[in-house]
Amino acid sequence: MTADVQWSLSWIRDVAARVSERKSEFTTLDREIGDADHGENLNRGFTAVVERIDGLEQPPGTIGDVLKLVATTLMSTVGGASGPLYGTAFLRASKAAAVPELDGQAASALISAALEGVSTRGKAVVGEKTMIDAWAPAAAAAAQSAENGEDAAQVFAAAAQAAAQGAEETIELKATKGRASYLGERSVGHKDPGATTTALILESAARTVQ
Amino acid sequence: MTADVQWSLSWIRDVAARVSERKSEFTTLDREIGDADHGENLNRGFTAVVERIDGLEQPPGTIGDVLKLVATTLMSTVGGASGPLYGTAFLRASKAAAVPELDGQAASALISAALEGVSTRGKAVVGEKTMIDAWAPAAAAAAQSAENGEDAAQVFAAAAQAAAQGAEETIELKATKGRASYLGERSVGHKDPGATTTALILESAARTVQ
Amino acid sequence: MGTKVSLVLVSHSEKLAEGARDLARQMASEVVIEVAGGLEDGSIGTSFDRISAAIEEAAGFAESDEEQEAHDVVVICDLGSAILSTESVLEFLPEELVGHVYMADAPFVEGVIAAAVEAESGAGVEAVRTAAEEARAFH
Amino acid sequence: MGTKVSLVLVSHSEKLAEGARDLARQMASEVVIEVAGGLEDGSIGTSFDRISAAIEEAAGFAESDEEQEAHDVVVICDLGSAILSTESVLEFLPEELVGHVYMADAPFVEGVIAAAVEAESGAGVEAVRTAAEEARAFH
Ligand SMILES: Nc1ncnc2c1ncn2[C@@H]1O[C@H](COP(=O)(O)OP(=O)(O)O)[C@@H](O)[C@H]1O
Ligand SMILES: Nc1ncnc2c1ncn2[C@@H]1O[C@H](COP(=O)(O)OP(=O)(O)O)[C@@H](O)[C@H]1O
Ligand SMILES: [Mg+2]
Ligand SMILES: [Mg+2]
Ligand SMILES: [Mg+2]
Ligand SMILES: [Mg+2]
Repeated sequence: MTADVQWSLSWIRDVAARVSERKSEFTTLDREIGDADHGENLNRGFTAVVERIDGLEQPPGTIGDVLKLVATTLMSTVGGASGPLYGTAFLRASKAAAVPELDGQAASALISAALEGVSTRGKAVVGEKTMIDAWAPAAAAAAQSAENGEDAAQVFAAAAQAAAQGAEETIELKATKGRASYLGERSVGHKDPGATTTALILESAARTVQ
Repeated sequence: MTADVQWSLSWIRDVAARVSERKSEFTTLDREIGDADHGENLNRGFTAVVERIDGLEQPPGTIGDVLKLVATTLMSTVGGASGPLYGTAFLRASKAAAVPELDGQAASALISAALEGVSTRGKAVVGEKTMIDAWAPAAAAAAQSAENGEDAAQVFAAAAQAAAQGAEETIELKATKGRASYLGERSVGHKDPGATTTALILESAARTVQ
Repeated sequence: MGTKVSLVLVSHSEKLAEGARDLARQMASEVVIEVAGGLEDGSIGTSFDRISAAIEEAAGFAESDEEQEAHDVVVICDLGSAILSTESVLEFLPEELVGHVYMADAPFVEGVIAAAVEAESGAGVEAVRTAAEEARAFH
Repeated sequence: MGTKVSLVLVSHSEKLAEGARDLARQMASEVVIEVAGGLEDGSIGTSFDRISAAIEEAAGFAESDEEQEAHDVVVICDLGSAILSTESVLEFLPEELVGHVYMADAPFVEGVIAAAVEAESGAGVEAVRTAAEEARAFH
């Protein structure tokens, strides 16, 4: 599949399906260092997104249109920090992807825009044990891949791989932003839920674009 | 009337009657610089006190017994800062007045003990626009009167007069303790409700002992 | 404007928001205080739609008859994620409210009471926000 | 003791106390959190009897079968008059609870959450109180 509008719908449907499958895993992570709702939050959000996609009268014209629908739906349905964070990420991404199809450069731009959205909203930097620790390496790997002339599929694959590794590496970090910062040192040794779901989102992008 | 157990019951009944009459005046003062409940708070408290006095099976043996009943009843029924403050005042006073009758020295000791109770509980000092600004001059005037060899009636009269003047002088003060401190400079120009009711309590003592 | 600054309390819990409003109203009976507490189904979380609605209501925008200018609004949030949600709402603010909505970085209950008392006095929006941000427990 | 420190939330408003407990419980599901909110008739204020009962309950004293030692309790209050009321209650504390009840001077909501998270980890009473007192809004 090329990274076109149809793909963007498949991507988001795939995210929704995986979130639903794995929601208790995410909630369990959030129980350790948060308030035990990240799985339910995202599942509520992506369930609403799929409902809205199903209800579309016309097929969206650009990838940006799809991502904007995702953004506004997550913002108003997630109910936790990840709502405005992913909402802003998809909103910025939608502006960067106001096109019917992505090449490698555009795929990289989409991911950078998402990172920029999360950073603007959450004001976290790398190393604070948040989803930034997945988005930032993902954006860097995507930029590298695009610079090497790779296509959208390769760019998303590189990003997904870097996000997964970034999420894994949050285990060793001490949280200084978000709810987990209440735990201070005791947050070390646990994987960040938001970084974990960021890896899922990019993994779905890579898988569906193959 | 001598300042005996019978007097102490009359005193407290008189306070209850006056508070009931003037409660809207106190609530109005508290509306200006607080939360508009001081009249209701004290009225609820003294109404309960009178009920408990009415329900006594045996006449109390000492003035301290009466004041202890007042103390514990105010503490559990007033519902605002003045509950623990007057509660502690009457509790300390009850210990200082574990006798069937007061002479001038004992009347002064009762008032000093009440002041000490309010200070301990509220940690306010003179000049912070609280009931301390009535209790402190009252205790000083009472001590002076007792030292001059005056009797309990004269001691309470001196205390009442000083408390009334102290309450009046709270108008010019800026609140730095209690709720009124939320208003900062804007608390100036209003009379403190607690200082006003302190003056009432001592006025009742003086009036009933004549 | 002459109108008092309004407050919006954004909380993860409806009870918490309403309880804070009840306390603040005791000391500031005339200030408009709107709450956005919890999710639509009553569970814990923050709702974009409730926050938007509360802000528009507090700004007097819901009942606005065209001409009227929006009131200034100070928003006080209970936790970081309430702040993030409110910030997203502010990105989508109706044109007429832009420049009228300020967020205070304050301890929730203490900030709400201090802001309400300040607003009740007729103070401007910056003073109200500052009062919230400087709020400490009063003893 | 091995048992977690318990919390008591003293508020002028029942809703406020319950809302703060709901938030804290999300992050600390095992900590015992008792509330003393409002007056008996539901109006705004603090009740000596409710505060006493909540403290005894939190200390595990209500159901105590003689032998058992009291749990440590940290009390967090919403306003100055709640602190004064709680201090009066402490003067009349049952013998068995003396030395087990600590007051924290903390912003209410933020202090409650920080204390609950600390208590959930099994920390001692001084650490729980310190967590409350050092609590700031987390963003
Ligand atoms: N300021 C922030 N910047 C970036 N990410 C954040 C921030 N605060 C929280 N997060 C992310 O949000 C995740 C928690 O999301 P969620 O559980 O849905 O929200 P909440 O914490 O409100 O319950 C965290 O694991 C973290 O990755
Ligand atoms: N820390 C304090 N020390 C002494 N007096 C105080 C203190 N705080 C409040 N007061 C007194 O209590 C009065 C208010 O009582 P009340 O209205 O019954 O309580 P609340 O402020 O809780 O509503 C004030 O007018 C003041 O005189
Ligand atoms: Mg969560
Ligand atoms: Mg949450
Ligand atoms: Mg009052
Ligand atoms: Mg009150």
